[in-house]
Amino acid sequence: MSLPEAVFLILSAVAVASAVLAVGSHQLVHAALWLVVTLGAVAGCFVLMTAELLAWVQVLVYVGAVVVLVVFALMLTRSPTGSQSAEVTRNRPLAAVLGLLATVGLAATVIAGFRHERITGRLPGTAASIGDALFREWVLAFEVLSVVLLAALVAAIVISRSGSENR
Amino acid sequence: MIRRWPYVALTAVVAVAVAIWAIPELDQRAFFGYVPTNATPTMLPSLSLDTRVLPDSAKVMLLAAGVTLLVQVYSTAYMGKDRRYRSYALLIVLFLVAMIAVVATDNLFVLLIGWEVMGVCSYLLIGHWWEQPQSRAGAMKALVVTRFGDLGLLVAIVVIGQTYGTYSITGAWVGAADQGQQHGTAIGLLVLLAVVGKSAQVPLQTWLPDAMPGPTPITALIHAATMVAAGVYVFARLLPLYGNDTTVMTALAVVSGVTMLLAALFALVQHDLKRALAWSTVSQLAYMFAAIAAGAADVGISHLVSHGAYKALLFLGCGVVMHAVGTSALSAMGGLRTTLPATFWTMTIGFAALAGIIPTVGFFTKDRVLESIHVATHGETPLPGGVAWALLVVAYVTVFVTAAYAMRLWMLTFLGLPSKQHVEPPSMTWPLVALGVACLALSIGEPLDLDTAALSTLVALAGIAFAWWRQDADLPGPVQRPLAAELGLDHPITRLIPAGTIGVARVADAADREGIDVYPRGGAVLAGLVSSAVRALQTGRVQVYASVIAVGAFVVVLVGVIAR
Amino acid sequence: MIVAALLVLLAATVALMAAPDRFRGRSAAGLGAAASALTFVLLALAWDGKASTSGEVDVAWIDVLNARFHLGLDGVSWPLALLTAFLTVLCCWWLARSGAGPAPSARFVALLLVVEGSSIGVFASLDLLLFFVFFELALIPMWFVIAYWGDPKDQAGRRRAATRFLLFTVTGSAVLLVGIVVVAIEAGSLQIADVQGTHSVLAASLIAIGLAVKVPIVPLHTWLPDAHGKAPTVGSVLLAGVFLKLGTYGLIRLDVQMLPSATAEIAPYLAAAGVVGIIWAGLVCLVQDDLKRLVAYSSIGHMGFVVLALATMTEAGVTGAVFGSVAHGLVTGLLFFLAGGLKDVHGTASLTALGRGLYERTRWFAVALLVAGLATMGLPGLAGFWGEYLSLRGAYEEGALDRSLAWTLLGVATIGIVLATAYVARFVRMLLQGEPTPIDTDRDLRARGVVVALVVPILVLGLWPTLLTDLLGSGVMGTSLLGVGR
Amino acid sequence: MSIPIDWATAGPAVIVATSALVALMVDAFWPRRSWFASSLPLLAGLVGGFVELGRTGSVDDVSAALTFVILAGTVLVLVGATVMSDEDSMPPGELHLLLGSAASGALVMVAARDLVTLIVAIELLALPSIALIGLRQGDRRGIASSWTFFLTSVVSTAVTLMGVALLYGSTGTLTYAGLSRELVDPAVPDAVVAVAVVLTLVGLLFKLGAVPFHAWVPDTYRGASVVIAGFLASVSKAGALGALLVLLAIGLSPVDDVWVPVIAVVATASMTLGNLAALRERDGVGMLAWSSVAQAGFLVAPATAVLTAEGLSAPLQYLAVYALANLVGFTALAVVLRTRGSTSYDTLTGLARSEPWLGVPLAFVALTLAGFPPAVIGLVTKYVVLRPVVDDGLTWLAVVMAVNVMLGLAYYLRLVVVLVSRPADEPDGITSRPAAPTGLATAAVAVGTAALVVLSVLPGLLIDHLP
Amino acid sequence: MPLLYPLLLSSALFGIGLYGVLARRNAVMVLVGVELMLNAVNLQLVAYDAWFAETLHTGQVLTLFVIALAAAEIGLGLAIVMAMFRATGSIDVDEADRA
Repeated sequence: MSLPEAVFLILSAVAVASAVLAVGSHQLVHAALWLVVTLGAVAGCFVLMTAELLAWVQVLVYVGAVVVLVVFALMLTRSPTGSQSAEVTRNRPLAAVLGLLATVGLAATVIAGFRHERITGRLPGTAASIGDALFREWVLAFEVLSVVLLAALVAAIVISRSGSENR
Repeated sequence: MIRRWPYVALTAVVAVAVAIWAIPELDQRAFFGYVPTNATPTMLPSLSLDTRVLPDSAKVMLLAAGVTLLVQVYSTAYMGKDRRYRSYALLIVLFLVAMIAVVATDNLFVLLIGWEVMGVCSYLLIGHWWEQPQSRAGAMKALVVTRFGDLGLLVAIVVIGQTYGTYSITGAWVGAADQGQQHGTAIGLLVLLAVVGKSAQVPLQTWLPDAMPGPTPITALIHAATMVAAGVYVFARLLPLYGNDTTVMTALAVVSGVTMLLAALFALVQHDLKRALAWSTVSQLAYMFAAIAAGAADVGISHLVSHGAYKALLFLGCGVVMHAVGTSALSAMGGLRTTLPATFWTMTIGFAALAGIIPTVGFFTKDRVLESIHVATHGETPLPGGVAWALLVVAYVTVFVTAAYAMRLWMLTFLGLPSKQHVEPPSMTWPLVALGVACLALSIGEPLDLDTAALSTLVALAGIAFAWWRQDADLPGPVQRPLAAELGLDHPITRLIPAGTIGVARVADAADREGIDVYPRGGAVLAGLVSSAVRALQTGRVQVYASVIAVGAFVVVLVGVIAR
Repeated sequence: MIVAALLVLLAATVALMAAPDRFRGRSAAGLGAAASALTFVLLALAWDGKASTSGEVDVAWIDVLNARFHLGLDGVSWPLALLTAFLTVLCCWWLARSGAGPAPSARFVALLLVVEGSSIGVFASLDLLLFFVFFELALIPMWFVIAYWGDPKDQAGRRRAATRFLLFTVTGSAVLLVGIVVVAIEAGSLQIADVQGTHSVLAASLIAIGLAVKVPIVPLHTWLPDAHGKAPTVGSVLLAGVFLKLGTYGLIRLDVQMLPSATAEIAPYLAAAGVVGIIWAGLVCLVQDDLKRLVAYSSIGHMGFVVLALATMTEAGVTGAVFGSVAHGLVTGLLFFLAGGLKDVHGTASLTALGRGLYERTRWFAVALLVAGLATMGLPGLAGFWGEYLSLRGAYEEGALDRSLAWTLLGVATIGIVLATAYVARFVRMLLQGEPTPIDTDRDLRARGVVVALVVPILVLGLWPTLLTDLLGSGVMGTSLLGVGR
Repeated sequence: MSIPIDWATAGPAVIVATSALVALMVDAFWPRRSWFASSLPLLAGLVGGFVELGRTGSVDDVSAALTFVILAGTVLVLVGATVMSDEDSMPPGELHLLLGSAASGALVMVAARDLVTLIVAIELLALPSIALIGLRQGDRRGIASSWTFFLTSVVSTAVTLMGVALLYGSTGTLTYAGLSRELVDPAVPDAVVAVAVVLTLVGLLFKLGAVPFHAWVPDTYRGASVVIAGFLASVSKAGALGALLVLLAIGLSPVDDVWVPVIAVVATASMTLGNLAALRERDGVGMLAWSSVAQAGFLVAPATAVLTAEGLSAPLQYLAVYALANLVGFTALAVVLRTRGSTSYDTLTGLARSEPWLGVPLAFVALTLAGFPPAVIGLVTKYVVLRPVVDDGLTWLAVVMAVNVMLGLAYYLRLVVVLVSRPADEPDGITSRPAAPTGLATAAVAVGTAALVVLSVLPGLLIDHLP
Repeated sequence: MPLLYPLLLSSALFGIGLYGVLARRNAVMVLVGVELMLNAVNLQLVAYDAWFAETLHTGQVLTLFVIALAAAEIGLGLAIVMAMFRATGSIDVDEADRA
């Protein structure tokens, strides 16, 4: 087992553990922070799989922006930061079964398909190479994405305003 | 009174027309020697107005027209005060027309139409007094039973049409003559079924006595001269299509033998004059069939004509008696000899003819029947010799019984002490006289076979003597009771079969209401349940929806993987 | 001519639909009768007497599907189309004259005209898709006829019966549509003449099952007695006289003529089902108390004869099927006019509730009922007989069936004739005869002309069957009817 | 039959998206808030889309036909949306931006020839839709519906993305052309491909509202503005169906053994369960919602035969009629809701008598969706979708469809009956609502109905001119 | 490095995320679950991309898009949550839906 592999396994363990805590913690703010850990660990995995640019984006967008948003949202909605008795819905047993099924099913699928393959990491995803691919091959998608972001922005504004004017 | 005469006139016109038409045909070629030449085959049904009147047809037509005219005259008195006289009289005319159609036509469908129209007319006439329960029941029974028999004729026409490619009777004859009698057994037995029903032979005999609640002139018309006789006539008419078939002839012989004796015995024990005469009719019809079975259809037709005359006379006379006494029960009669003299004398002739006493026409024609059966025992006809012998014996026994019951009825009706005074309307006695004369006149020129005549007269006299000896006493109990109950033969037809059918029908109805609907109802229930289930998921809880999506994704993945 | 006839009906329907509310009653019925009569005349003139298709119209409709607006009448469809127009005239006449039952309204008459037009369209269609469109067109109008103008005493019941009718027949026609699709794919065309001779047992079965609901063939019949029990008088007449014919006509045209070889394979099942229906319906009739339901079941029995006839696939049989359909339209139409008329007058059609002795109480009703009863039991000399006769004849010829089966069916079918006699005699005995028990709602038949107008053709066809059978001629099984003129 | 990988097909999408931006700008800088001022640019953009379509694509092209349907549907929605215009809080600029971008999302979905673009396009359709659903003012149900749609949508997107990822892992490409090339390679792992393909379809089936991805439909349609529900039922579905057809016909054509049974099962479940659930419905919008679940089944059933020419065109023809009928229906109900305050059957009773210009079109729409004459076009399209299914040998599915026609009629007829019945008494609240600008929407209803009537007489106008 | 490592990690994260989405009562926490699911997808895409080592970098490009879309989704989602909170005073999923 090489060093990258060992690091990857450690990061994986961290990611899974923190993910479980993120969805399971009764402390909402803790949960948000465990999410940061998970996302960070995944960013580490990206680095190990030569996707350097994505790792940075992951850290910037997720850890930097999304989680902050989440925490703000928690605060703005005055969500109880302490432990909450009815933290999960009645749907929980079904959710657990489905989560487990999803994991097992996907794992079985990938094991069936890719158990002999190895990643060699010959072609790193640097900013230059990704940008090249992006603007050579995926221009339409990229342009559409820009409209999506604008629309989402407006949508978010409209939605939040509609709630306020509802009173 | 006046408004009744138009119907008589109408009948008379028809009768005269028939006479003008039929009388010249009386002397034509013999009934069965005739070979027609022009037959045009058709596949699809075609009615044609073609007629083929042969001497025997002419006789039957004249009989029918004559009796109908007399009945119509008679009815002006008998039914004169009836509220529904008009429909009654018109139905009689329709009846006559139908009978003529049956007799004269050359087209099987016209024959069938006439045949069935007669059935319906008889149904309506039997049920003329539909306020009475027994009229309704008798009418319905007559209709259903005869229509059951009619199926035979219907299917026989199907078979004839298919076999010979024509619906012309003459055409079929030609076919049968050219190609031999094909499907003779099937056609013969089917026609036999039809005539057994129409002519009230065993085992479909029971409708006829139950038809007696109808007006008596109708009884005379239907049960003497027309409808029941039509059975004999049609069987004879179609004989060329199956006359050589041993099975058919044997079956016919068996039916006629059993019927003639049984019906005569039933007549012997009746306590009701009209019902006794009805059984007598059944018995006499069997004679005619016996003659046909013996291969002498013309003899059968002769007996038909003679029977038509004297039985019409007897029934009409019976009507006068009932008109006078108010009932047809023999116990209420007696001593009418003096109070109804004209009726007495004419009915005496009638009874004599029934019993076969010389010089009435009944004597001659019955003898010819006996003689023809005797001839058949020589084994030269399709009828097996043994069967012919048995039939001959039964026929002679029946002669005895017939004479006995004729004597008994005569005695019970007319002899004894006179009761109160009665009237005989002239329009009722006139037809009686006419028929009485006919009973004697028709015997003019009839041939006579001395051996048979001697034997039959002997047997008949023995029967008369027997009746005289018993007087009005019943037969010994063990014989009397089952015979009076008509051996329970009626039971299956009036009780078992209807009850069984109704029972099955109730089951079918219940199944139809509740059972067959299982699939739509079950489907509706299932649809309701599924609908509720689907809608029950719409709780408004988003995570349930998301779970449904997740579960659904699993399911469709499974479908995809399994399909792969 | 055919298009003109349909346009006349369309115009009259639109006029009636758009009519102001005060334009009602007799004038609406009169307009309907006039339009139908004009249609009748136009259809009658459309016939040029050839042994091929008359009055053909063939214009493009949907090119991609090869669906064309293709109409034409031949010896099979012409009499049925005429029957449809004729019965509708009588229905309107009845509405104007009978004076009992639901008051005729303009919309009601309009719906009747839609039913008429769509049925004529079905009979005249020579394109499968067009056939189907017309086949479906009248269903919803019929629903309204039953649900809105049906039995006035039982609103929930008539609604239920109407919905039942609709769902049953729609299921059937949906299956029929699948069958048509199969045929169209196999043969690559929607023109009946082009498709003819395709061998597809699947298609033949689907079409037969689909149409069996409409005919109806036991055990798919349970909608019919309910629908008739609750329908208004003229609704029943059209339902029995016209609607059921769509089913039998469809079986003749789409199965027997269009897919002969495939139909021959399913013919034994059809024939057996038909005969089961004859007996089943006859038995159920014996214990029915409601006169309208009784007549409805008797229809099922008659349709059983028709199905047996066409399933033999012989010339006689198919001729008999057409004859039986026409005769049934007249005879059962008459019966429903009378049974419905009684129900309109008395508010019930229960034999026991109507009481006895109608001979005395309402003579016209009684005599007309008697005549209709005689016709329905297949009395020779009346129209009903010939269908039954030809049906038996077809069965005797065997045709598509094997001998033992065919002859067994023949024998069993004849029992049905006895059963018919028995149930007719029963209702005559229960209703017409007996000690009269007058009730205060007694009122004699008003629209006597309608009855006479039906009895006359029943008699004429009964005594002159060649009037109809000659039309069918020898082309009934061949391709000549459909092939010529293309 | 060919589906060119053609950038030009994206042209209308670009034009519509741009015009949507202009609409927002106009609204922002116009002196007075004006509904018309901001709707005109979008309308112009849609018309421009038509022009662009006519310039580049021939009408035989599947994508072009879908584009046409989407554009036309959006125009109708735009006109119908005027019933909402008098609500002061309704921001017209935002509304038109969201509508335009959602429409362009649907257009891109159809034009997409790779899964990356498809995913982005799905989101472009979904995110504005979420906001549109939440736009309904003065009613908390709007925001709840929005949340429902949002959550189910992101879950299904995640599932689809997982499928896309697996597909990428199996083949190394995400363009349709590449997929169809790689999937025939025996080296691709079978099991992974099967799972991947099915998971990929989930997102599209979700947008179509097909069972078992339907749960959002009834709540969302009822919670959203009625016109927006119409948008979801027609334009959104058109995009999803188009994307599904193109994806199956080009990208996934080698693995039809996987998706044919899946589509068949989903179609069966959708038709049957949707119809059964609709049987109990007593509300106009709710009925149309459930019916759209059932119709999704009819839409995708012929897609089992999408590899044949007929299988590709039949859903389009069905879709065109279905979308038009649904838009007419929803628009009419929107007008009813504005004037009467409810779309329950009690409210609708007698509408065809009291307001025939709304009631009669609704009845005609119901018959069209049921596939019944006099709405012949509905029947013809039912025939059209049955054809490829039977041709493909899936007779059992055809019979299921046939039986479902009967189930459908059961509740469509109920609506018809409600519409033509005599009302028990005068419905309350007609006058209590403020007069709303319903003229344009009613006119749209009339035009749409007229189109349906014309098509019923001459179905060839539609059937012959779609691919 | 075996390709299976990231793939299995992805499977685990996907399942955990799904559980979070389906089970959490707090709407914000539901969104956390969504993020986990999308991250699981990203891991797979990146892993395949690295494995294929293709010049087009399809996997990484899509990952980039997914991150952007996730951000947009989360923004919109939080907006809905805020609106919901303002409308109902709660972000309890069960209560909000009954509104």
